[in-house]
This record gives sequence, C-alpha cells and structure tokens, in this order.
Amino acid sequence: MTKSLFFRPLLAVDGGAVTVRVQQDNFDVGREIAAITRGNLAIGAVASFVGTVRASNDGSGVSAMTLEHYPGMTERALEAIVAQARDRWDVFDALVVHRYGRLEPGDQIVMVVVASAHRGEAFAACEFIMDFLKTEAPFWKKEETPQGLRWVDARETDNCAAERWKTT
Amino acid sequence: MTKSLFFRPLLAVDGGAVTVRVQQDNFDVGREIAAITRGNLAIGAVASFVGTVRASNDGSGVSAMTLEHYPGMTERALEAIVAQARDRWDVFDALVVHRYGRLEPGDQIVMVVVASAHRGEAFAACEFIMDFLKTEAPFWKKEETPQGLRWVDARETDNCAAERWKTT
Amino acid sequence: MVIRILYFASLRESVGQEAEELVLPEGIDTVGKLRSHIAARGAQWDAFAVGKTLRAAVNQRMAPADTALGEGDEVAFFPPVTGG
Amino acid sequence: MVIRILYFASLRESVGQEAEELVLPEGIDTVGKLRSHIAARGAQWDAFAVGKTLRAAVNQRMAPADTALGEGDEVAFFPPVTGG
Repeated sequence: MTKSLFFRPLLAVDGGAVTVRVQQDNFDVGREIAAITRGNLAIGAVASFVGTVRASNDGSGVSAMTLEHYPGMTERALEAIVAQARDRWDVFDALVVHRYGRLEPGDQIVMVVVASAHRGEAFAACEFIMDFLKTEAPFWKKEETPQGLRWVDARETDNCAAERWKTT
Repeated sequence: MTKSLFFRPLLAVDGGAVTVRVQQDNFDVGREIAAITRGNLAIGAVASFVGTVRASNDGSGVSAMTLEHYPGMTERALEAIVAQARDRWDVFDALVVHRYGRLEPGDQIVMVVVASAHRGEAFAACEFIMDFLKTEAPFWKKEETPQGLRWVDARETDNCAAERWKTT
Repeated sequence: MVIRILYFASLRESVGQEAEELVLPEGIDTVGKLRSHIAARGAQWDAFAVGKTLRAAVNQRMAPADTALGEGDEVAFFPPVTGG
Repeated sequence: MVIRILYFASLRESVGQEAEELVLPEGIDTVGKLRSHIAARGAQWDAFAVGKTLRAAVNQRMAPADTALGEGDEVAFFPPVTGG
C-alpha cells in the first residue's frame, strides 16, 4: 500500500495512496492499473471506470464540449469523496483523474481506479466514487451543438444514484 | 457498435460485438478500452475489471499459480454469460479475456470490459459477468505455496455473489 | 466584513462577471442571506431569485443556506454540477 | 452407447487419467447414474462417491444429475470452478 507511492509520487491524502488529479491532458487507464498493481502484491481486484464524450446528448448532436471547473475546490471535493470510499470499504488504492478544457466525442473525461483484495469492495467503491463525483465535484459541461452552445443540465438520475448509498 | 469489429476482428456472438478470448498471453486493458470507444461514439461509460494474482491466499504465501481450463467449454461458458448480461442491460460492447497457464503474483488473470451509454448499466453488467464467471467458467487454480502445490477450493462467497443476481 | 465571491459556468455568464469583492452589509451573515441580498440587485441577478436552483460553497466546501460567513471567506455560487 | 469422459483439475489427478471412452451399460442413461456407476469402480474413484462435491458438463454445458446421455456425448467431471 505504501510501496505504490514510489511509483506514483502524487497528491496523497491521510498519508495513504489516495490520489486525485485534475488535468487537461489525457490519461492511460491500463498504465495506471499496472502501476497500482505493481506496487502491492496483496491486490487481487482492480475495478475501473472511464467516462467518455458521447456524440449526442438529450436528443441533439454534440461536436465538442468544454469542461469548466473550480480549481482548488475540485481537488478537495474529489479527495473527500475518495476518503469516504476508503472509510467504507477495504481498498488499497484509489485514483481519480478528471480532465477539464475542450474535449471531442470519444475523448476520455474521467477515470476512477480502485484496487482491493477482492472484487466486491473494488466494484462498490469505484461506483460510489463515480456517483458522488457526479453530484459533488464542481465541474460543468458546455456542449457545442448544431443549435449552438448550451450548458448541460444536471440529471435527476445522478442525484438518485448518489442518494442510494445513504440507505445501504 | 458494428464499427468496432473492424478494429477487433475477434470471436463474435449473435453478430454483435461480444468478444471472448482465452489465452496465455497478457492483455492491455487501456488499449481494449480505447479500441471499444473509438468504434462507437454513443458510448459514454466503460466499466472494467482486472483480476490479479495475489502473493498470499487463505493464510499462505503463493509464489505462482497455474490455471487449468476446459478448452471449448470455457469459451462457450464465457459467451453464454456475456449474452445473459447483454439481454439484461443495454450495453454496446462487452469483452472478456481470461488467461490460463502459469502466472506469478502481480500478473493479470482476467479482464472484463463493458461499454454502455451510461454508467449504471456498465457497472452492473461488468460485475454480473465477473460474478458468473467465478461460478460458471471452467477454470481451476493450482497454487505453489511453501507447503507445496494445492488446488484452490471454491469460495462460498462466490456462489452468493452469483445468487444475488437471481433475486433482483 | 469583506468576502470574495466567485461565479461559475452558466451563472458566471448570466451575471456577467466571474468574481468580486463584497463588503457585507450589517445582518448579511449566512449564505442564504447573501443570496437574497444579491438577488435584490436587479434583473441581471435573476438566477439568485427564490425558487431558482443554485449551489453554494464556502471556502471550497459545499455550503447549505444556513452556513455562517466570516471575514475573508471565499464564497462561490454555481449551478448543479455536471462533470464525470 | 459410447461416450467420451473427461476429467479436470484435482479430479483428473485423483483418478489418474484425463480422458476415456466408455461403453455405457444398459440403464446408465443420465449424468447421475453415470456418476454412481463410476463411483463403484473402487477406492481411486472416491471423488465420485455420494456426498462429494462434483460438477458435470455434457457437450460443454453445465449439466445437473438428471441430464440424459446420448450416443457420442462428451461428458466432463470436475470440481467447482475457481477461475477469475
């Protein structure tokens, strides 16, 4: 668990291997999974999620989008979400990378990787982090459509996805 | 959805983009996710899972393991599991790669990648496939420990994980 | 009491600015009161009106309406988030 | 009626072979009856005894005890699976 810090000397919370990155650059989920696994031979399960830009949304074509965020609060919010997941499940590593700036359809937006001894915890913590990221992390999407620019509205289903973790 | 077949001309089921591979070679989950996403701009969510060899299991050190399987039935069983997941959730692509032969701690064993428009379906289908793979796919692990060779016993928790999908 | 206010996304565009310093009038000591105070500025600030969906953060933490304000606080207003 | 039988993993090791052809005796027409028939072969086949956990597949599909057997079937016996 501590070993992986030597491979990924990134922003850490609570002295653990929690890492959060907010960046314009793309990321490579395969490389991150390999780095995490190499660092800790007690890991048996790595669940991950990648969100990508879709070419249409809410019935309209989308040629590109720009992600605005709140520098400082963004990192803080993501770290808080990851810390909650670590309190709740027995995970070794959790990494969140979220991009900002202009992205096109097919581009990667966000990556969450969670490593644990067994798959149940890894899946649960990964989905938990994504659900709360969708409602708690200060990012806003502005889409370029044939009808012009438009800000994406928050989805009610995202609130429901985050709510359900409070009752289990 | 059909486009991705040009990038990954692999074993397909039902004319869809379902793919199953059983191989000795390692795999690159990042490359698979990129190939799937490139093929279909309606994809917005890719959930994936990688299982790795742990350096200890059931209280004993593990220096290596050998995975035996049942050629022919293995592919058929994995395809059936993926087909069930596709019946149940609205997913564009699903890929399962499972290795056999001798593996060492830290090595990747299995990868499941599921692409969908939204994350809920992708997570659910990915976890469903892993849960059923653990109880339905004919693989058997033999571990090398300080006490000698031993076959891994099936875990009761794996049966429970598969069972729970039958009641929801 | 002086605070710094930040506006993000569609809200930033509708109010026509991204940040300001504000000397809080007497009695404006919570996020909710600050919101009402800003709403009273006029039509350009309609997004702050009662019933409009708006989120706030104080010192980079999500903050409900009853959150107290203090000297030098960074207060941000923005629409519900849509990242991920 | 002739069938082909395969043994895998720890079962393969305990019975000391990985495959055989078998002419089914009269009346041995299901997976369950075949299992009992094999169990009667002796001590080396103890893994087939009543109460021992064993899985079977017929023509590469998981098969419960009442699965009927037919000419040329490929029948596999193995312990519960442990992949993934």
